[in-house]
Amino acid sequence: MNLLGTWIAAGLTVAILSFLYRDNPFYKFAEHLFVGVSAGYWVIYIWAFDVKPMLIDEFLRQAGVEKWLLIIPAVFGVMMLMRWVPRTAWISRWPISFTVGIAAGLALTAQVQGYIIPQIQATLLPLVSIGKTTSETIARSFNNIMIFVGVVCALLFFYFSREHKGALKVGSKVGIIFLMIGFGASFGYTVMARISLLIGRLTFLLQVFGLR
Amino acid sequence: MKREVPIIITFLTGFLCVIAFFIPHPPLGDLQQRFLVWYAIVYGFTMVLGLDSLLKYNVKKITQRKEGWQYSYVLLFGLALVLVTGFQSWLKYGTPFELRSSFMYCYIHIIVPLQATMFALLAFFISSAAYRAFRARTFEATLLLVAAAIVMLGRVPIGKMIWSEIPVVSDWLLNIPQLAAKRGIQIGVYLGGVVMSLRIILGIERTYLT
Amino acid sequence: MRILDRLAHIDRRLIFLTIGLAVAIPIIMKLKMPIRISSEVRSAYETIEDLPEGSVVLASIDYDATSAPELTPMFRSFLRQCFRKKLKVVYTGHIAIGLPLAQFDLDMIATECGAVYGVDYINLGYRPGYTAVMIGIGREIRDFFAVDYRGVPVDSFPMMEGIHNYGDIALIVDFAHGLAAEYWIQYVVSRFGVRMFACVTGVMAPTLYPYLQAGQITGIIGGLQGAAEYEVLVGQPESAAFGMPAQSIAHLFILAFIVFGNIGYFISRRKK
Amino acid sequence: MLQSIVILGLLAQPPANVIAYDTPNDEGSSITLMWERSPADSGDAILFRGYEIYRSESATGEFKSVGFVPAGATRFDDGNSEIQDGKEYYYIVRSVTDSGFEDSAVVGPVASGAQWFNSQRVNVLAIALLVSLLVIYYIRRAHAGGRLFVRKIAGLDAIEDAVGRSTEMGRPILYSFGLSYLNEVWTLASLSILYRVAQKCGEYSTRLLVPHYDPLVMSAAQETVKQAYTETGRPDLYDERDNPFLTADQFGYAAGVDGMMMREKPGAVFWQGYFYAESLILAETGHSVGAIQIAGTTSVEQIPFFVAACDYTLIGEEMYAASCYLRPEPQMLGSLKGEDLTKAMIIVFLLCGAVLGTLGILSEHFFDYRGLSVLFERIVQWFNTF
Repeated sequence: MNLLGTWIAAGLTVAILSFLYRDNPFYKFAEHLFVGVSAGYWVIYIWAFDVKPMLIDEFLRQAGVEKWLLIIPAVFGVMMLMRWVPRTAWISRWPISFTVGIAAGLALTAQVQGYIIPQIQATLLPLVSIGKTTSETIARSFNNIMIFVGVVCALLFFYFSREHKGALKVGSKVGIIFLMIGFGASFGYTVMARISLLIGRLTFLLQVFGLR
Repeated sequence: MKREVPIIITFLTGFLCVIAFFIPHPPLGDLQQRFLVWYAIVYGFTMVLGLDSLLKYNVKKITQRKEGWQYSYVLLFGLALVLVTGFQSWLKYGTPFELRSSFMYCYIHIIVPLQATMFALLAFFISSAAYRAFRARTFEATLLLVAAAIVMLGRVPIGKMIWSEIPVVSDWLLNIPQLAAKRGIQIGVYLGGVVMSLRIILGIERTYLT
Repeated sequence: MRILDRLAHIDRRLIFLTIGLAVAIPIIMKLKMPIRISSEVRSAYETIEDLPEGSVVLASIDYDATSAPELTPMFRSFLRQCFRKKLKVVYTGHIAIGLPLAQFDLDMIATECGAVYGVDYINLGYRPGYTAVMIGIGREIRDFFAVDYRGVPVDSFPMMEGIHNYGDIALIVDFAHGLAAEYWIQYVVSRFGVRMFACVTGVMAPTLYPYLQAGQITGIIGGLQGAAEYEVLVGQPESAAFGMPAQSIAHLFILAFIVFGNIGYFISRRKK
Repeated sequence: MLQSIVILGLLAQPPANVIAYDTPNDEGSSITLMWERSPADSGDAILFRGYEIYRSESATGEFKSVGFVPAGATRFDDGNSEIQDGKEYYYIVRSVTDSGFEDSAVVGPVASGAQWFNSQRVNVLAIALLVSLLVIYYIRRAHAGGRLFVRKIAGLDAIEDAVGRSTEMGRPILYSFGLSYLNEVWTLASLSILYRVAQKCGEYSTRLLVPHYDPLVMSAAQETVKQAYTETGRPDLYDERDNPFLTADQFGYAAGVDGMMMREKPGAVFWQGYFYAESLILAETGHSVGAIQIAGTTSVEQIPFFVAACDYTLIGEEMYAASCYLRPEPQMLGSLKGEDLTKAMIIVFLLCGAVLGTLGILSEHFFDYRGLSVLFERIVQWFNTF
């Protein structure tokens, strides 16, 4: 049974890889199978991890007010599915606005507390930093200056309320330099990630064919 | 009813989450927790919504015999296969996630290789894209190229074999200028996020209601 | 000149073939290369080393098969380090389709290290809701996870006694291929003051450096190289460390292609 | 016998200076205890196990264990629903070794309570309020018709050129939102840019293809294109088949758009929205069919591919600014202005911080004066989140 599974997996792997030659029925088959299978997974997941433990089991377990309050999310959930019928689709706006409201409320404070404040704090750096040796002092100060200049100039690049002339122009030009280095680093890392995925797949295939 | 109620719901829930953050006094914490649990339940339902457009689209494709309609059968077959094995495993083991179950069998032998290989294709595309598109056309593009090359060498063992300082330079690039750039971009992006949340809570932003 | 011209117009299928071989041959030949440890990975490793025995670590599985080659070795090394140090692991996640994948590793490494389910580790499974779940379990885990992934009440397991919220969790380790790591930092680390480090794909790693410098996380394990370094630190080099030679060779070829492309570009520009 | 008791006593010396207080910034039902380590506690759990905490409702009454912390700890939060706010409690902290224990003096009485404001989050409130007020102010001003300036963005002129060139070559234009959904900011920005592109296409009578990933975005885009054509007096140009839904699958969508590009050979391609790993497949194909490509996205991870393969790339917020420039809608414009001003304040603040910090270090190093450093440290501390 496991051997069969391994060959199914290997077959599907090859079917997808065949896209490299050109688009073909094998690839199309695998692609559509993937979309169908992953959609099916959602249904099982929502049942096993959402509806059953959080609604049905809780409803059976709880008593009194707690029990009946669970009706509210259940009704919201059903309202969500009303979207499937065009005439009742508007009812789904209620639960959607509930989820959107919660997400927005949580995000508002989280982004300030979790990003903006700590990142401003981390950029509040003295431009000189005295180390044990002169070369350490120079290196540390240089790094502090680079972080400070980089952040400020990148922010200047995204400043739109004024024509970029004079000092603003110079600042935003420096900003672009930092941005490009940043994007380059991301690109390098992304290349690495993509190759790693191929390594993973090829290792699997080579193992199936007994070459590793 | 169709427009006002949703805007009121959004305002109340969003505002509650904001003030419960600042005011620890009861009953705000309890109320927020209850809302979060409900959110988790309702959120689950939103994720099956996509199923509807998927099914509609493919059934239409089959009935109208559009180009490639045969593949829509493959898609529906995949969907049915997972549903059947899922519930069969659930009946047999009490959970679909028993590692021996037919559901997990489908998972490990169908979904994992398909997903993984889809992404492995990118390794090839990135190579050919790098070859064809990454040209030192301008000063900026050149900077990007050089930084990318240093990181690509610095993050693999062979970089150190070529020149022992390459990893040092690549670490510095990542830790100093790269960091500064990302911070500069992200402060702006997250300010945008904060403002979007505010607009939603205040009901200025209503596109999600269409 | 004709050779250079030809280098500037390589067919893409030839590139595909070259990259395929550049990856496959080192794997078949089982090449080995020394791994250099970077400071981000070392500090992540030491975060766990510094925890007292019996501390609870929350592992969040926020990846799926699309990035398994990078993240699976990290997750395995993490489990080995935790179980050997007698730490307790709570397993949950937000990418539903990835959780069963890592569950195979969880059960495998637990058996290898003699860890017992319900005593040394627990698999809570998944709940939809993402950030709402992250914030909600900061108050009480049971409000969301009254039962484990099989539907068994969590209170029936000895290890969950006394674990209620982030106050009882010494460290969060996130295994992420997307925005999850940033969500954990923004919604949980800052709000509840928990320590955390992130194991992420190469694509996501650069984004996390600002958090590291700001002290919001204690380390980054990024991409296959990070995974290999972590494997070496934990003392059990496996798939990541063995993949690095293939990675190296492939990078060299890609760089060569970029150089060829640019040579061709400059020649054609000069002709104009 | 006597000797061993003395030794045990030494080993288990009690913790000193135990204090108990209402846990701050919480919703009540919690009391915090702090103490200094027992002299026997070297942080090593082998000899010295840790501290057991006992609570009682009276100083002399029955104490019951409420928790245990390992060696090295100096703090315990007794957060428990048993604790009633306003009621007085007494505590004992007990040192526990393998062979014995020793109790601290009884501390108390202490009562818990709930707070009305989390004073640790003052900084979050301040910054959230600042941003909110600025944005609301500018949105109102934009609504009232106040003129708000947005600078010119490189690449926007290229829209006209690109459409013009495509027309000359007799090729269509392709516009993609990537994997965007309707409730996202970039989708709104992209709709504004699409409006402008569609207007230009209307003027030049060029075909505009917009393949879709999300059905909701599709209906919004169809409306936008229709409206733009109507406004340029060419409603006849609109064809719903040029605005098709492809599939809601990432690679399926990429393959679909790829196929469309290979068949139709567009003269210009616009990538405006949110993109994931498929970005490079799309941009490379666009490049290979020889189209002018103009990209705009906030997905930082994907920008490098667009920068490399496209002729113009609107980076991050530049895309929002571009949409405001092309179609100044009050909400977007007001938000952009508010964010801009916040950024300006952050820049000024960072500058002042850097100057103060630098002067602090220098004055400390050369004149042994610590005043400035202390002030700088205080400012940095204000940003602590926990």
